[in-house]
Amino acid sequence: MEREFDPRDYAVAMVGITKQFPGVLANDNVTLLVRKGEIHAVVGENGAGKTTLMNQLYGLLRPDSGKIYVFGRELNLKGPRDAINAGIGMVHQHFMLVDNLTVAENIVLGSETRRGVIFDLRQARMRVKELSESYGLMVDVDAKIEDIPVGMQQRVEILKTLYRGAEILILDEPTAVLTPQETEELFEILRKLREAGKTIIFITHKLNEVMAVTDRVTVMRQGKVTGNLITKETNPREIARLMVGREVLLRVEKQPNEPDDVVVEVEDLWVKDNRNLDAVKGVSFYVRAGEIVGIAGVAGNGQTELVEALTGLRKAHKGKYMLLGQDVTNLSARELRLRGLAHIPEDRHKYGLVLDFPNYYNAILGRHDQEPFCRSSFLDHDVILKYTKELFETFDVRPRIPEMPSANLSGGNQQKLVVAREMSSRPKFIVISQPTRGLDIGAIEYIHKTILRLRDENVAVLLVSMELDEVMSLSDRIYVMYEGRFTGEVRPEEVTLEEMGLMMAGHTWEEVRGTVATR
Amino acid sequence: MIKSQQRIYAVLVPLLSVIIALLIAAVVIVLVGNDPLKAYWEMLKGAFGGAQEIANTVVKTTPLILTGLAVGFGFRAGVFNIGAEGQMAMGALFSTMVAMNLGSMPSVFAIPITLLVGMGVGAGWAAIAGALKAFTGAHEVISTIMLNWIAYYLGNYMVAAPLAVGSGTPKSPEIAPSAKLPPLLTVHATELTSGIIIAVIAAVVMYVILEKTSVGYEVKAVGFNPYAAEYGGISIAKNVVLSMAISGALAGLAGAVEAMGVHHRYLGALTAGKGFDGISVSLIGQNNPIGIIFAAFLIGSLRTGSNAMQFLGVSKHVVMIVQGIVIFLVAAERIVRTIMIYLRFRRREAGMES
Amino acid sequence: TDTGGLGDKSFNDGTWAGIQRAAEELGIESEFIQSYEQADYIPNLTKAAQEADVVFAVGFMMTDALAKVAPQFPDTYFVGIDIVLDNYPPNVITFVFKEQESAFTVGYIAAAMTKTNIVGFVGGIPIPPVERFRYGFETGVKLYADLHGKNITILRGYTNVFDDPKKGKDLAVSQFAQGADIIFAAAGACGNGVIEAAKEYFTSLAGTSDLAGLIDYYYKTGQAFFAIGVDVDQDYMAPGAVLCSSMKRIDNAAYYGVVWAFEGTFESGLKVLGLKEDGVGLSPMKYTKGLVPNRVLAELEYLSTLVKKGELVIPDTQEALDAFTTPPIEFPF
Amino acid sequence: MRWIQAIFDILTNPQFYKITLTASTPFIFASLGGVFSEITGVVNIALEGIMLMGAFTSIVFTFYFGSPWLGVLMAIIVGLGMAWLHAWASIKWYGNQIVTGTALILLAQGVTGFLMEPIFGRPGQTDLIGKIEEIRVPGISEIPFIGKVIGELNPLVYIAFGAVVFSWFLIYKTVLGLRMRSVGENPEAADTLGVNVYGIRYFGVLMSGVLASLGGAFLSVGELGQFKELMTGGRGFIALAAMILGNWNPVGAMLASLLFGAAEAMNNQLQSSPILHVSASTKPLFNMLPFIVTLVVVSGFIGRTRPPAADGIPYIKE
Ligand SMILES: Nc1ncnc2c1ncn2[C@@H]1O[C@H](COP(=O)(O)OP(=O)(O)OP(=O)(O)O)[C@@H](O)[C@H]1O
Ligand SMILES: Nc1ncnc2c1ncn2[C@@H]1O[C@H](COP(=O)(O)OP(=O)(O)OP(=O)(O)O)[C@@H](O)[C@H]1O
Ligand SMILES: [Mg+2]
Ligand SMILES: [Mg+2]
Repeated sequence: MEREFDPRDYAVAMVGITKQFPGVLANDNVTLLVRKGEIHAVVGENGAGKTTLMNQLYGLLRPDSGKIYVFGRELNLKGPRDAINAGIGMVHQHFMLVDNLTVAENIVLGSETRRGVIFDLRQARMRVKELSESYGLMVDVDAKIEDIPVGMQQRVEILKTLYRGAEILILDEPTAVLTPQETEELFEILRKLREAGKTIIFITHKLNEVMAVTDRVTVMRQGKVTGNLITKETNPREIARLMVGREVLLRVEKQPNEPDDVVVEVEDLWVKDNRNLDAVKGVSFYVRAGEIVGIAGVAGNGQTELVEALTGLRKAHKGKYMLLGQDVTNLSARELRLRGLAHIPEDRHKYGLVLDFPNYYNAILGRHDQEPFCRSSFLDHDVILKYTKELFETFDVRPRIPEMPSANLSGGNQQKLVVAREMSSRPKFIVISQPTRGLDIGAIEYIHKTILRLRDENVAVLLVSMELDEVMSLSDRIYVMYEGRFTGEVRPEEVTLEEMGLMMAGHTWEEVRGTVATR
Repeated sequence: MIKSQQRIYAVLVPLLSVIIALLIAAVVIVLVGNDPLKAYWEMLKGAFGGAQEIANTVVKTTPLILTGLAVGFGFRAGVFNIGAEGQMAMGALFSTMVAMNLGSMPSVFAIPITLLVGMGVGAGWAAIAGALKAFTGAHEVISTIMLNWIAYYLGNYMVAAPLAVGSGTPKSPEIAPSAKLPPLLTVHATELTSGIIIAVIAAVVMYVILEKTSVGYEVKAVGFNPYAAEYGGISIAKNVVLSMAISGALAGLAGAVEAMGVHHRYLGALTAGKGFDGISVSLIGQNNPIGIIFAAFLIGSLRTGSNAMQFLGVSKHVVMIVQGIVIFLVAAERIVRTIMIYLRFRRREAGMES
Repeated sequence: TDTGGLGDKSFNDGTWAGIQRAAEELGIESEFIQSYEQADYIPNLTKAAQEADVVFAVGFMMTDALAKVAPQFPDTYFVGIDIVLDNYPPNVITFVFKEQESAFTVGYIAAAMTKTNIVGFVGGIPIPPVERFRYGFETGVKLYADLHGKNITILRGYTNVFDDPKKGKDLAVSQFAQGADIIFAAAGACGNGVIEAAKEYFTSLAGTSDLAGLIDYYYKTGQAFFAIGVDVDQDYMAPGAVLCSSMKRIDNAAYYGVVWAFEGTFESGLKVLGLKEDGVGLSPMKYTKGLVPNRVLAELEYLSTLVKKGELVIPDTQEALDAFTTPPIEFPF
Repeated sequence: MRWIQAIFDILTNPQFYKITLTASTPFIFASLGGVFSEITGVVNIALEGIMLMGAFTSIVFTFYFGSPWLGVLMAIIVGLGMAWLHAWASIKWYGNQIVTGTALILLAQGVTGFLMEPIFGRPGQTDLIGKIEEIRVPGISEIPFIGKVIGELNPLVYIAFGAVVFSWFLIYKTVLGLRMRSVGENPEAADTLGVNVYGIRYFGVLMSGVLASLGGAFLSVGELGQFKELMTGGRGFIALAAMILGNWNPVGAMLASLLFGAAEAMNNQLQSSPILHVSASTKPLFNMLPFIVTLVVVSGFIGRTRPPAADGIPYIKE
C-alpha cells in the first residue's frame, strides 16, 4: 500500500483478526478491507474461516485479537444488536428464520412496528411491502416461512437487513441453495443495492459468480488471507489456485461411454407431495448400466418427490417402477437397497446422516443389519471400525477419526462420508441428488470424478441437480422436468444452455427446436 | 483425556449434589429443633447399619433400577416414557394373576413364566402408546399419562372387587409359593430379594441391546433422526413401537419382581410412584445402565435411611426435600461444576499464599 | 401408620388419639412412623418392634407385614387395626369393625330426613370396609322406607381413590345435581370434598354459613343439603352441614390395646367390634340433633337394641343385602 | 336405551355444564402455564409441583390472615419463586428441563408435607379453613339454563377464562408474544435480531408459575377451603397432556381442558345416575372415562400436534 492505512477509506476494515477455537486456528491475523459501495467477494475452501470472520463482524463471536472499523469508527461489538446499530446486516449461511411465523413477522422481529405493547401487524405488512417493492425483492408477506421456497426465504433474509437500515450487507454463501434463475435474480438485486449505495460482502464457492457480480475478491485458505484481487484483473484459474494451493480442474473431462442393458425402467409414475397435490405427473424414463442420466429443472418441479419415490421414501400412487427386470413399485427403502439401490440424498443433514451417531455407525447406515457388519443381530465393532478406516482412507474423509460424532465433521466431509458409503455398497443403480451443494471447488472436483468412475464401473446413475452446469457436463442423457412432467429428453452435446433454459421453463423440445429453427 | 474427565464428573457431580443437599436439609432440621448430625447418623445406620438395613436398601433399590432402565431406554430411543408407573402396575397385576394359579408348577417354570408375563404385559401396555404414536401421531407423553391412570384405576378395581381376598384388604390372593422369588437372605421378616440379580441382569441386557446389536442401532437411529433412519431402510413405525415395548417390558418386569419378591401378591398401591422415580433415576444415571444402577442405589438408600430418621422425629418429608435438591443439582450440573471449579481455584490460591 | 399418614381424620388419627390417651394415663412414651409405600411396612414394623413394647399396625394394608413381623418378636405386643390374620401368635391382637352396623344408623336418619327422596353414597375404592358402609347405609335407608312407606332412590358413586378431596366434591355435586339432598361419604379424604360440597350448597341455599342461620333456615323451609361423615366424628368440620357421622371407635380399640398390654390382660386373637361392643356408632350430632325428629331418634334407639341383641342382622355382603327384607318390626311406642 | 336416556338426562341438565367448568378450571390454569413456558422453549413438567405449592400457600395465608384473596396473591408470589428456580436452573445453567421439573415436584411435595406440622399443628390435612365463595353475576344468572351454568361460579373460574383470553391476546397480538414465539421456535434467529432470548424465556417460565399456582389455589381456597397433602393428585400432568392436545395454543389448551372436565363430569353423573342398572362395585371402572376419552381423541381426531421447534433445548450462546 502506498499510503498510511486509514480506516476512513473503507466501509469495513477488519485488521489483524485472530480467532482460535479449541484445536483450530480459524482466523489467523486476517485483514479484510471493503470499500464503500462495492461488492466484495470472500472466497476460500470449506473451513477456511470465512463464516467465522463474518460472525465476528456481526458481533456473534468476539475476536481474540484485532480491530474492527466500520465507516472509520472502531467498534467493540458485544452482540448482534451493536452490529445492527452500526448499520451491518447479515444473511447467514444457514437461514435464521422462524419457520412458523409469517414473512412480515420475521422481517420486523426485534424491531417491531407497535402501538404500545400491541404488535401492529398491519403496519408491518405495509412497511415490508413498500420495502420489497422499492428494491424489487418480491415476497408474499403473509405466507409462513415453512411454506415458501428457499429463494423467497433468501429474499426475506435480505429484507430483514434492509428493514433495519443496513448499509453493509454480509451474504454468507447465499447462492448455495438457489437455482440458476434465482441466482440471476439475486445478482440483479445485488447490483441494485450497490446502485443504492450499499456495501456488500459476498461469500461463495462459485468462481463464475465471483466474476459475474463482484468488484474485488479476498481469498482465504486455512484461516489466512492468501490474496486480494480486483475482479476485472483476475481469472477463475488464479482464484482457484489461491484457494486450494494447487491447480484445479474447473471442468471435468468425460470420455464417451457405451451404455449396457436397461437397469431401471419407469412408466407413467405419479407421486403426490406433502400437501397431497400431484407433484410428479406421469413420467416415464429408463436408465442403462454405465450411463449417467441427468434430470434438469428448476427446484420445486417434482424432482424431490420423484427421487423419494424411486428410493422408497415416498409412495407413488400410479405407475410402474422396474429395477433389474423386477417390479419394485412402492417397495420400502430397505427392500430397494437389498436389490442394489444406493442413494445420495439432497439433504445430507435430514436424510444422509444420523448426526449424533459416530462416523463408523453412519458408515454402515443401510447395511447395519448385514454381514459382515452384523451377525445374528450382533454388531461386529471391529469389522465396522476397520471398514470405516478404509473408507475414510479411500475417499479422503477428514479428520480420519471413526469414533467422532458425524455432527462434528465439516459439511464437505459429511458429504464425502455419504458418498463413500453409498458408492461402496456396490450398487446397480444409484440416485444422486444435489451432490455438490455447498462444497468448495476442490471437493466438487473430487465428487465429479467419482461419479464418472461409477459410470465406468457399469452402474446406472441418475443425477438430479439444480446446477445446470453440473448436469450438462456429467450426463450422457438429460431429461428436463417442468411441473411434474418431462418436457424433453436431450443429449448434452446437442443443446445450448439457452435451449435448456427454455425447456426448464415449460417449452417442449419440439417447440424449442421449432423456435430456434424458424429464427 | 476429556472423556476420562467426563467420567469423573459423572460420578462427582451426583456426590457433591448429595452433600450440598444434605447441608441445606441440615439447616431445615436445625430449624425444627433437631440435631442434623444425629439425624444423618441415624439415616446412615438406617440404610447400611446391618444386614437387615442393607437388605432393606436393596429391596428399595431393585424396582428403581428397573424403572430407571425403562425410562432410560426410552430416552435413548427418543421416546419419553412417562408411563413406567402404569406399565409396572400392569406387569405386577397380570403376573400375579398368572402366578396365583401356578399351584403345582415347579419353580424352574413358574418363576420364568411369571417374569415373562410381567414383561409381556408391561411391553403390551407401553406398545399401545407406541402404536398410537407410530400410526396416528399421538404424543406419547399424553397417551402414557392417560394409560397410567387407566392402569391405576384398573388395578384398584381388580383388587377391590374381582380379585379381592380377606375382609378388609384391597389385595389379591397370594401367588403360588413356587412363583415367589427365593430370598437371598432373611433377617427377621425382611427378605433380601433375589430380584436384585434380575435387575442387574436387565441392566446388562439393556447395555448389550443398545450398544452391541442391530436392534439398538435401529432404535437409536430412529430416536436421533427418523428421516435418516427411514432412508437407511429402518422402519420408523416398527421401531417406535419396539422402543416403547422394550421400555415397557422393563417397567413390567419391575412390577413382576416387586410382586414376586416382596409382596407376593398384587396390592392397589404397589407401584407407589416408582415409575415416576424412574425418570429421576435414569436422568441422574445419565441414561446409562451402570449409572442407573448407582442412581437407583442412591435414591434407595436415602429412602431407607429416612425411615430410621423418623424415629428421631424428623419427618420423611425432609428426605423428599433432600432428594429434590439432589435431582435439581444433578440436572443443572453446571451449578455444581462451577462450585467445584471455584473450590479448586480457592484451594490453589490458598496453596500459593502459604 | 400406613401410607395415608396421620391427619387422615380417620383411622390413623383415631388410633393415635387412643394411643395417646392410654399413654397419658399410663405415663409412657409414644412415637409413630409414616411409611412411604407398602415396601416400607416390614422394615418399619421391625424397627418399631425393636424399640417399643407395644406396636400398632394401622390399616388393612399392613396385614401381610404384621403377619410376617409379629412372630419374629414374641416379647413385643402387636395390635392390628382393621386387620384380620389367618392365625394368631400369642402376642397379636387385631381389631375389625362392623361398619355396616354404624352405617345402618346414618342410613336410617338420611332416609328420614330427605325431602327429595333421593340420597347419595360416595365411596372411595370399593374395598370391603367401604362396601360394608354401603351395605349398612342401604339397609338403613330401606328399613326406614319400608317401615314408613317412603320410596327412596339411592345414588351411588365411587372416586376410586381415597386422597383426592376435589374428586369427592365433584361427585357429590353431581349427586346434588341429580336431586340428592343427603350424601354419605365413605371415601377417606375424598369425603372432605363431599362435606365441602354440602356446605357450599346449603350455604348458598340459606344465604348464610353460620350454624344458627342454617338451622333457622331448615326450620323455616325444611330444606337443606347435608353430608354424612365417616370413621370419626366429622360433624365439627362444617357445623350444620354435616348431619351426622358413622363412626368406628378406633380410638377405643387402640386405647384398650395399650391398656391390656400394660395391665397384662392381653388376649391374642381377633376382636370384632360392633354396636354392642361400642366399637362403632353414631356421632353425638352435637350441632344437628335438634333437626332430627325425636321419633326418628327413638326408633333408631330401639332398632339399635335389636341389633345389639342380634335380633336384627345388618347385611355385610352384597348377597346378604340383596336378600335382605325388612322384618316385621313393631315399635313399642 | 337406558344408557341413551341417562346420557340425554345428563346433557340436558345445566349442572353438568357447570361441573364441567369447575372440573376444568385447574387444568385450564395449569395448561395455560405450560403453554407460556413451552412456547418460549422451556419444558415445564413441574406444573404439578407448582400447583401443589400454590394450593398450600393460599391456604396458609388464609389460615393466618383470614383472607383467601391474600392467599391467592401469595400463591402467585410463591409460584413465581418456584418457576424462577426452574428458569434459573434450566436457562442460566442449561439444566435438563425434565429433571429440574421432576426435582421441583419432589421439592414441593416435601416442603408442603414438612410444613404441615409446624403451621397447622398436624400432618396430613387441614380443617376446612376458608375459601372464596361463588359470586352471582346479575343479569346472566337470570337467563334460563345458561344462567344456571355460568351465572353463579367461583370468581376463579371466571378468572381462568379471562386468563385464556389474556394469554391468547398476549401471545398472538403483542410484540412480546411475537418474540416469545420466535424464541421457542428458533432462538438463534431471534438472538441475531437482538431479541433477548434469556429474558423472554424467563418471562415465559415465570408466567407458567403464576398460572399453575392459580390452578393449585383454585383447588384449595377456590373449591375445598382446605389443604391435603398431594391434593393435586396428578392434575399437573393432565394439564401437560391438555397443553399438548391443545397444540401449545391457549385456546386449544382450554378446549382440551374442557374436554377433560366434561368427561370427568360425565363420569360422575353416569355413576350417580339412578336409571342405569350397573352393580355398585363395578362403578369405579367409570373413573377411567376421562382418560379413555382423551386417548381416543388424541389418536383419532387430533392426530399430530407440533411442539415449538426449540422446546426443551437449552439455548447456549458461544
Ligand atoms: N463453534 C466452533 N467450534 C469449534 N471450531 C469451530 C467452530 N466454528 C468454526 N470452527 C472452526 O473454524 C474453522 C473455520 O470455520 P468457518 O465456518 O469459518 O469456515 P468457512 O470458511 O465458513 O467454511 P465454509 O465455506 O464451509 O462455510 C473451521 O474449520 C472449524 O474448524
Ligand atoms: N462442535 C464441534 N466440536 C468440535 N469440532 C467441530 C464442532 N463443530 C464443527 N467442528 C469442526 O469444524 C470443522 C468445520 O465445521 P463447519 O461446520 O464449519 O464446516 P465448514 O468448514 O463450514 O464446511 P462446509 O462448508 O462443508 O459446511 C470440522 O473440522 C469439524 O470437525
Ligand atoms: Mg461458512
Ligand atoms: Mg460451513
